[in-house]
Amino acid sequence: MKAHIFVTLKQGVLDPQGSTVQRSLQQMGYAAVQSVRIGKFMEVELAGTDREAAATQVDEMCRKLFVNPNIEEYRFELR
Amino acid sequence: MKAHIFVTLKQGVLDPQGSTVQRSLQQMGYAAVQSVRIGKFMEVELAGTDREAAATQVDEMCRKLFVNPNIEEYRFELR
Amino acid sequence: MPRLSVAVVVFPGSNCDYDCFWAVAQFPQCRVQYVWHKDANPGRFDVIILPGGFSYGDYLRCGAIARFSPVMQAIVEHARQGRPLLGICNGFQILCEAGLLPGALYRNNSLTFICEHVYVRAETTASVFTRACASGQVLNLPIAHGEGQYFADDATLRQLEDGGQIAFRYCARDGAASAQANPNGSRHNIAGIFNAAKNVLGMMPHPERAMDARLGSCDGQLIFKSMLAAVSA
Amino acid sequence: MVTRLPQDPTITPAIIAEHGMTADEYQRACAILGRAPNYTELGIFSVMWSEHCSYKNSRRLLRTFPTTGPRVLIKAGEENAGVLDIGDGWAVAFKVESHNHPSAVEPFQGAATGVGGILRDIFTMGARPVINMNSLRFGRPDTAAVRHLIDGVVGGIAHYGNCMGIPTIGGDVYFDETYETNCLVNAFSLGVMRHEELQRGCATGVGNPVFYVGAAGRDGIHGATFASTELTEESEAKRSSVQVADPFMEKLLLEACLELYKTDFVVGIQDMGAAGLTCSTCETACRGGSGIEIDVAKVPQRERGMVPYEILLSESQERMLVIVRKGCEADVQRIFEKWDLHAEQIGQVTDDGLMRVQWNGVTVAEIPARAIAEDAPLYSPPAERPAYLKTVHAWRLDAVAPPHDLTAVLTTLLAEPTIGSKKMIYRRYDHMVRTGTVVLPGSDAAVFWLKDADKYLALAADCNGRYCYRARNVVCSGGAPLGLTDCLNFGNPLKPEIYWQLTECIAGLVEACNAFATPVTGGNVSLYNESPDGAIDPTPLVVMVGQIACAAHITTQWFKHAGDTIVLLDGRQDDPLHGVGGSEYLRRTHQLKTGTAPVMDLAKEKALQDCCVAAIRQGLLASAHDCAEGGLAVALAECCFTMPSDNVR
Repeated sequence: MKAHIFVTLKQGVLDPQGSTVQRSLQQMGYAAVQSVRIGKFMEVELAGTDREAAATQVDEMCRKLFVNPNIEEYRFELR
Repeated sequence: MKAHIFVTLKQGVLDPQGSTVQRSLQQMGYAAVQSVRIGKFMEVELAGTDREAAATQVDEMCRKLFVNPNIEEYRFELR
Repeated sequence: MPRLSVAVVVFPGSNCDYDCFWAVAQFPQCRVQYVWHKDANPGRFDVIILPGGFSYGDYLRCGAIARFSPVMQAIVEHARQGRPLLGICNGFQILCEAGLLPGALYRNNSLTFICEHVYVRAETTASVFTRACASGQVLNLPIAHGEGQYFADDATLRQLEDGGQIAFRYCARDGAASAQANPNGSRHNIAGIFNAAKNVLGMMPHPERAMDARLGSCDGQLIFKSMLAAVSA
Repeated sequence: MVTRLPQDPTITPAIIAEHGMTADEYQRACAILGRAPNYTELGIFSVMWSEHCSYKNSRRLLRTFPTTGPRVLIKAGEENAGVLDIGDGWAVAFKVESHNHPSAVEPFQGAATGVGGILRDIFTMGARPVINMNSLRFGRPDTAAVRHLIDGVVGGIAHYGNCMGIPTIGGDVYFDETYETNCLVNAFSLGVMRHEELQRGCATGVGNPVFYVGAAGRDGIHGATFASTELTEESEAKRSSVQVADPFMEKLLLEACLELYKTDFVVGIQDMGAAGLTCSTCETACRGGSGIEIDVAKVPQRERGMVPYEILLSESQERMLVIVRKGCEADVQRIFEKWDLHAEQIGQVTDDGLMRVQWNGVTVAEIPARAIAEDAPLYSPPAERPAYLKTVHAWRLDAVAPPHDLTAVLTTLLAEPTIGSKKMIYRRYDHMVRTGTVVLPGSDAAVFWLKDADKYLALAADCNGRYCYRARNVVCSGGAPLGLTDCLNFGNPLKPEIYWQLTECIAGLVEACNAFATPVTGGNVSLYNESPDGAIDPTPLVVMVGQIACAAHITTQWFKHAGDTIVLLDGRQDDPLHGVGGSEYLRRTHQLKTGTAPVMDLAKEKALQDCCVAAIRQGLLASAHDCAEGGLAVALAECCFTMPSDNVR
């Protein structure tokens, strides 16, 4: 079973990488770009097929390791 | 309109970050974890509603700026 | 006079452990030793130092993985008992990740690694680590980091300011904590903070690299002198 | 008896050519084997006899370098890096290597893996790397493409050095059109050790187990200058020539090896760089005068379904081959496990002089180790004086009007990226870790304090594509040259004018080394540096290592006190072009790359340098600076404004 985890900076936390990329896109002529935020995308492969157990484990991994609650938030999908 | 872009390392390209995180998860007792691959996740906000035009622009941005073609591949969704 | 026991913790990827060891070893009253991160009960120490480096390659987030090392339990206990615990650069990041200090360090707003001498202002002398400084003294200390931008939400920042928990602020040579003097975008120019009890200090500048005139500054000695004087008092 | 694997393609002239081998070279391989090679053996011969590994077009010239001297403990070519004595039982191992082509393809990873590779050459000798430097060449930073290349290369070097905790304390960067599409990334490292900690890359002691540390992947197989036809669709699809650097893994490897060296469990050790496992096995067997037998099925693999051909030629990063004393297997395993590293026994030392490779009970390769490691074909292609030199030497000073506004010329030169401050680059390198950098980047030479040995080293890396001499920088910092390592970056050696350039440059270096009694301790040759419109300018980079007797002799380039007297030591010959030939002034103000370079009278130069060091040792000099690019005016300007205290924010 595969878990797709998305970790992004919380609102209110400045995203230096995102704002730099946004500026360069606008300089490259992509005027339609209004904002860019960059985060982490993780693919975790888990043995077993019990979606219940997998969801709890992935949530635990996020809170314990993948996410720093001061500056980040997360969501995940099981495939 | 929002574009969600996923940039990941190509198969066969070493992912030192993924393998280190995988080992640590296993040491933390998450034996079910078989592999971890870590990539970038980007949220780009675009003015306008023409999905056609947006898709071409986002694809161009990926090829020109977001992705290192030597080692990375990408996919995106328009929301 | 009993010798003071100082531990320098080594994580896989630490690289300033050698420099911290050398800095402490210059004080004859100290007995300094390395402690391996897999050692769950390293014993009692008067002072523990978490050195700079790239623990676990700084993968995921700086210090994110190190905080799960077996030695961390003993470090948390050391702090709980009120003994001095100093986290430098990556060590500061580990202390935040472990919840021993509030807030987080993340990517410099310039997006690049910066290694240079900067000035920082000692905000209070009422602490184990800064009692040998004059109030508001400006220290010349080097920084070397890519993820040194300190962030905390407004409520935490207010608590830090009101509780006198800010140890150092980036400033100009004359002591003014200006935006121009801020190398990485840290909120309130914060370069180092204490916990509430002021026995845990996390700082991004490297005092262990400013112990000898040959290296450009001796201001780092003040921090080690303060710490050792407080412990042996 | 060597068998042919079912999926091995039959060897045809086309496949031989694809492996970069000529028909003669193939015949030579058959003669060594006494039979035709199978496919795996062909792969081994082709990578061991590639230009990159065998130096077949330059080895005869390299042999003319002076490589001996009172301080030389390990000579150039003997081991992975040369080693010099610095007194009181201390020694240093140092070397420079190029990673030009990978960096042009993928700047960040190419440069990072270049640093990783040179570090392994140092700690495989038993030394702890304590100093990194680099020499970079780019096109003009006026285009986004070049700026992206610069950012990637500098970022990769910073990433690897900073993560390893090794200070990058100096180097040089040039910007010239000739490097527009062929950048140069030369990485230097120096390590320090006690004499008794020296390690050798040789397999001795029949029966001693051979350990493989790290894991093999399919990366870099194309990197070994050959292609191969479809083996399995899985391998072809996944094979990528870009190697990803893992400095965190190498830091663990470094600390584990240094811990290993404190024991007597290790008989020999070699890092796996170019040609990976193949090169490390046959070279260690050759040096040990022994044979080696390995089973590649036991090699830890990062990808599924790898065949012997791929495992032997993989250039994955961060791997070592360790020859262990029989009976100490468990002890060695324990040390690597402490550092979370995977060490697997894959074979043992034999005495039949053969490199034998097994795979699931079948022998897939059996080659005389000494022959393949040392008997590569050597060539001396024809050399011919380049036509352009006629016009260069015919150039006269009066071909250009003397400048009317000298100040404008000076400011343009100071604004030149090649001459201007490199702070925005070295600021990204941690140049202070290990608390030994007593002269920070920005002066003539970097000076590093080896605290444990209480000794001072002065190091300078430089090469002006038009002419170069490095001893001066070391001397200006108060040091006396000990030895040098070089990286010769040239075009295609099969072009007569390029081979002439290589021959002349080496002859010049030999003459200078002899005049200064400074041995060459090793280095690297990078050929085929070409762009669509021809070869790069000849770029023989030299990194000079010197020793400063005591802290009091450390001298920097900036003026110290108002009222001091300024003296010019001038050893130049009577040069009709007054040093303007091939100068940066001519290049930037008149867009001319011409005029004979100043002729150096080596005896005078030696006298000049001895005079400078003597003055420093008698405490007469407050500062010393060498006149290089931009000449006297730029040198004086630099003496005025490079004082570091201005650098603090």
